[in-house]
Amino acid sequence: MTSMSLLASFIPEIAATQSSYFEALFWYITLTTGLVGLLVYIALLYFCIRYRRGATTGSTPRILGSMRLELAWTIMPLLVFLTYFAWGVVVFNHYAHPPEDSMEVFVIGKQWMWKAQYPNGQRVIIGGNPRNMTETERQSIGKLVLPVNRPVKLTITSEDVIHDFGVPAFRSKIDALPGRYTQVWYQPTKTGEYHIFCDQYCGTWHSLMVGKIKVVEQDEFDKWLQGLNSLQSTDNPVDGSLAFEGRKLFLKLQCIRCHSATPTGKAPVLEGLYGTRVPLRGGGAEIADDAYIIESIRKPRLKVVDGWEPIMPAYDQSQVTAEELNALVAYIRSLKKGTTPDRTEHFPAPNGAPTDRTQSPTKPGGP
Amino acid sequence: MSIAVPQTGFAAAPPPPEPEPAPVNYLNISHTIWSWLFTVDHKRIGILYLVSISVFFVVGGIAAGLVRLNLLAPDGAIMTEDAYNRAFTAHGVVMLFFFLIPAVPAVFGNFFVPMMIGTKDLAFPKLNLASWYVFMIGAALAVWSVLAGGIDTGWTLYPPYSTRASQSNVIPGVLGAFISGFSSIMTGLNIMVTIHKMRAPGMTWSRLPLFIWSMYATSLIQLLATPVVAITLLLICVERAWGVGIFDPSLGGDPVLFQHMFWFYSHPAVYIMILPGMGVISEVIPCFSRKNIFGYHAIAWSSVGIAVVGFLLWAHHMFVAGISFYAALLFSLLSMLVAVPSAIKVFNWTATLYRGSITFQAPMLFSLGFVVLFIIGGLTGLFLATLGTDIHLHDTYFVVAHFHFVMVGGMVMGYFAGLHYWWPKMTGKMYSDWWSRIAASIIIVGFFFTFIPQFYLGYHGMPRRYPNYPHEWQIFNVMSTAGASILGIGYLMPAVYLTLSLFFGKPAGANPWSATGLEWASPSPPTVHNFETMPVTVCGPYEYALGVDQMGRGLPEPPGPGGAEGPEGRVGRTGPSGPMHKETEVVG
Amino acid sequence: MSDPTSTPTSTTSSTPATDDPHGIRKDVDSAGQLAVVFLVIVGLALVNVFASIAIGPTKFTLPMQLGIATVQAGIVAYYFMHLRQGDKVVVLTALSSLFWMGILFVLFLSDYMTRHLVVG
Amino acid sequence: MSASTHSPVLKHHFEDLGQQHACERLGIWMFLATEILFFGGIFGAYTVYRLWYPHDFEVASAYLNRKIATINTVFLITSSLTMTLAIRSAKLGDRGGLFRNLLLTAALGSAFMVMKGFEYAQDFEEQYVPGPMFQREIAAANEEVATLSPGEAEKHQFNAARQHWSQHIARNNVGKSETDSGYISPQRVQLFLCFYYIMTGIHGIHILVGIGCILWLVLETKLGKIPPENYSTVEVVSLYWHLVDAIWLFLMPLLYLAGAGYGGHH
Repeated sequence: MTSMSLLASFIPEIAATQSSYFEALFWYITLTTGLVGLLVYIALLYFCIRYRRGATTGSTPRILGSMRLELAWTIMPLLVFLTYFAWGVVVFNHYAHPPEDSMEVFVIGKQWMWKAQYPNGQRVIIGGNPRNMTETERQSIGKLVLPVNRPVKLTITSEDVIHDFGVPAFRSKIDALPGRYTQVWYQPTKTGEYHIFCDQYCGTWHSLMVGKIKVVEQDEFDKWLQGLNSLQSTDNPVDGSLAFEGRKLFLKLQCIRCHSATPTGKAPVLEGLYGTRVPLRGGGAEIADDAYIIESIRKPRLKVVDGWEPIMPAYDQSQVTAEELNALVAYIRSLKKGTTPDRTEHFPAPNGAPTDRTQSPTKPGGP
Repeated sequence: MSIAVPQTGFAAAPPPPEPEPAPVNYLNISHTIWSWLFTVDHKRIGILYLVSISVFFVVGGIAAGLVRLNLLAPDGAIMTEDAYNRAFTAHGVVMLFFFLIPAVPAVFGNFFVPMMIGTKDLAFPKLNLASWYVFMIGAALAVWSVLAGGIDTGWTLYPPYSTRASQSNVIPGVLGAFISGFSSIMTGLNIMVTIHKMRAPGMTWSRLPLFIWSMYATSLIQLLATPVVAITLLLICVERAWGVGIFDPSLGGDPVLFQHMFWFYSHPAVYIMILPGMGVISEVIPCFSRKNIFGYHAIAWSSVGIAVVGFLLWAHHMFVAGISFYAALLFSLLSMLVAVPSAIKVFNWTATLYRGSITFQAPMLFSLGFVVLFIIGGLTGLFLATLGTDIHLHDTYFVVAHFHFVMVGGMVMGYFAGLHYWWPKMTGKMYSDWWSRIAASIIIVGFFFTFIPQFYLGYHGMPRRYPNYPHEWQIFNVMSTAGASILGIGYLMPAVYLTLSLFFGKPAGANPWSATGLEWASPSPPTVHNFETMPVTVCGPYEYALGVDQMGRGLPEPPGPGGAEGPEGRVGRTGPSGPMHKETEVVG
Repeated sequence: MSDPTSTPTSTTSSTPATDDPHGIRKDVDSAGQLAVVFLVIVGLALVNVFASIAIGPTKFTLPMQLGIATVQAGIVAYYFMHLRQGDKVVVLTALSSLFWMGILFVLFLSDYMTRHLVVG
Repeated sequence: MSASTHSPVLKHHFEDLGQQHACERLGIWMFLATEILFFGGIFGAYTVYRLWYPHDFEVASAYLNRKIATINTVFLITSSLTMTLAIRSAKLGDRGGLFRNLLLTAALGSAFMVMKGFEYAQDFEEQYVPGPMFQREIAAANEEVATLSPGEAEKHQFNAARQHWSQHIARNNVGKSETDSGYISPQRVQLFLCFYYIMTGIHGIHILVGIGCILWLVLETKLGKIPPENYSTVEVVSLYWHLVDAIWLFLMPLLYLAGAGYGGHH
């Protein structure tokens, strides 16, 4: 066994683009620090043997120090450390920027499982302790299946305490925070199964909040998706898909009353909105991506589209849960020209929906 | 720099005659239990602390043993997940708050700071006693909460888990840590004032022993960081007790704010734990290599530098916790700075050995162990301060191994070095040279076996605080546990031979190591007021080459390779008959 | 931090005067001065209250309020707390506590003020 | 040892009184430094949220009793003056003056606490306390205006049991959503109240401790244990007292004056 292959067997599986970025930096630091450490060890060992009491007259010189040496071993390490920092920033920056064309998966952590939702509405429960799951949750325990060589962006939040979604093979880790959305992305480079761990201590079954990522070829991935939910290629997404759930919500929450198909409505048309650049009131513009749409539902009047009145009410956790939010986003993403439902459809208002405001004569608008 | 040493006067000052052990010393002046419980003598209070933290070291050690045993099997060898969570929390809380933080400052700081700067006592003796009682109250509360059901939040107490989800005794445990924090503040305040205002004549700042410098830096952190965690822990209690709080996202709060406030203390706190150890090493290495310390000012100011810079980089514990991208950049950059002063210290210690006359009694072995292990602990810290690598290594066993190399490999080694170095002074008795060397060697070996495998596990992604783990990692966990058992045996040995030395040990003599510090000028064990006459300092702390102590008196025989009383003791002696008038040599 | 050149205190302790053995009476406050200081602080306090009510919540209100409070605290520290008589180390202690509080604020805000910036 | 050390006040381990006084002064100042960082922690937390929710915090502050706070400010500053005069008397060996000034200081401090007591009592009466009390009250008020339009809400006569603050918040929020500039989030008002009670509570405890120390000084004075050489004992307590005063000088604007100018509530 050559030293190279020995080293190779020592390195954990490299299954994503980030992994190689990490390894390069990791080994750069390991070798430089290892070299310095080794030199100091050699010096220590040599001094301890060469200058042991038995081998000396015992009369030692009065050496107080050396400014030149002090400067040397102050400045040189600092410069080396700064190279770590600089390289670290490059890698960190790579981690921080998901490509535009990333496939999106929503992940919600709760004690003690991960709930993943695919754009087509398929849900997977990852890991967790069956003992504290509902029957339906137990039914849908599975793996997070991802296509190989395609960037995937995970939007992560938590329902209770802080968790952390960690995938060693992808050298990736991000906290799942209650009440906030964090993002992480990878591009798997290799098919296979990889560990998912919860890396932030979250209670009794913290160590069971684990699962597997299964990276497969693209076509196998598509087959797998359809295996559970058939995706028809019509404009209106059908039953079961996340987008369809979103459509039902869109009507149920009466978003349609303002966001109608006609530009004369009280609010912007949402057809084909996703991914476009929307001009903002008071200057500036924003790409209508998931983050923006989520924000516009939670805090509608933060970034109002230019030319429209800020009249849309905010929807908080009690009115639209994190999961429903994902459904709405999926629906808006799927909205193509002429697919906005007819606004005469009527749905009962949900509990908590601010219907009273919409009926108030003095204040126009509302949902 | 050269120290103004009056070249006359040494020849005139023969090595002091070995003083008779004083008939009355701080130990035998009275034997009643009350004379200990109500003492205001800094030496007795140091002993009180020594006894207390030894107990907590055992408690925390037992918890650690349970944790390691449970990890023998991938699904938990001996206990349930709940029990495991309580065990590692107990280990963390007890070891950090009730062993590592008080270990050196409260024991050797209390005992030796006044003696090393040549004064009768700390500035506020009553406050000093109060600090011990406060410490014991806090400790009692925390240990009680650990035993009566336990705490399962981990020592980091992150909300909302600690405030809403956890079903365990969070509040008493937190209050215990909160209360003991005040004892830490009192000790730090006492030591700082003493160093500033009560130094003996001639004891200028540049003549202070480096242990004093490190205690000064430590006290600085204790004073300025501890109160912040105090208020933070208070807020956790309020939030948990009344469900109204300021970290709870469902109340509009931000859980990450807790992490900021917590690490503002808890990162500097790791320097509270390591700086005193560095101070001890800076005393021991010159003594056992019979050399002036290399780069006195560099080591002294690097201590202060660590204390100050240590406040600026807490958020490197939070790179993946949802802080802003730019804050992460800033904190990573600042984290790089703190590695420099630590490196300076290591280089200077190593350089001190150059052309020395080195012997390897237990204090020296522990000190060399400190340097060897601390190098690894320090360098692996760089992986965690670097953004790109921390993302993967954060909260894995890599972190666990890293801080155990610093805390245990560094601080505990330094603690044992100090214990073996000063034990003769504190008790007047000499322990078994042979057994102490064996113990030191066993501890170093056991330590490597315990924590090197954890680097591998962490690099492969094994998360912290996991009682269940994938089977492919079992072999490394077994190795680690095996090492831990060796380590455990190593730690038990000093307990035995040190205790035995109290009854059967030979009288140590005032200056068994032929050391230069003022603390060795008084008999062993010291008299009640430390010094009969106020000692006058005439030179710097480490004039081993000249063979004079800080009062300009010649040094007695240094212990030879055969130990403190071996026949080879004469080989390579420094001291009055050695070369007295040496030119300062320049290297580098 | 500490000043390595400063000499030990025991050599610089106050030299006894005949009538005032411990140099205690040499820096007694003048009652008149204290009264003036007192009036200034109370005045500032009232100014703070009424100015705040008059101005109402604008973006200048908070800085003004804290500015006045800081001046008040400064006066308290300098005259009432005898910072003007305190030795170097005492002043250093007072300043360093503020400096460390500054660290806490600045680095807290380094996160909170930049969280919502778009990552470039 | 200098000749000036044969004083009963000198503790055995000090060289001379100069050293003893220097140690005591430096010691208390270092303690004050820790106090500053102790309050600094919660001030920092307050700053974060104040910057996040400026409007809600200002409104919430407007419902506090600014009159009592102002009076209390004057009390505390005056007590600082008397405390300083006490040191002066101590240094001059004027036992009567020392006694009077200390007593006066303790009295002013107690007056502060009494007023604070009234203030807390009033807040409780008005249900202005974070937790279930607060939530029940605001829920009831919202209930009343739930079905009204802003116009109607303006004219709506609230049930007499409703508190002024809940009426104001409920009326204000009619027809508004969370992200409206004018919207007042009860949740954040509650957050402000947490800070209000924790900060004033901790400060109040400090005042009580201070009063205790001063009363102890009063006793010592009566027993004649505070000769001029021992003035530093008085100074130590006074430094603590002044710091507690100085902290109040910041609590005042942060908690009570934040909402000044909304007026009308008190």
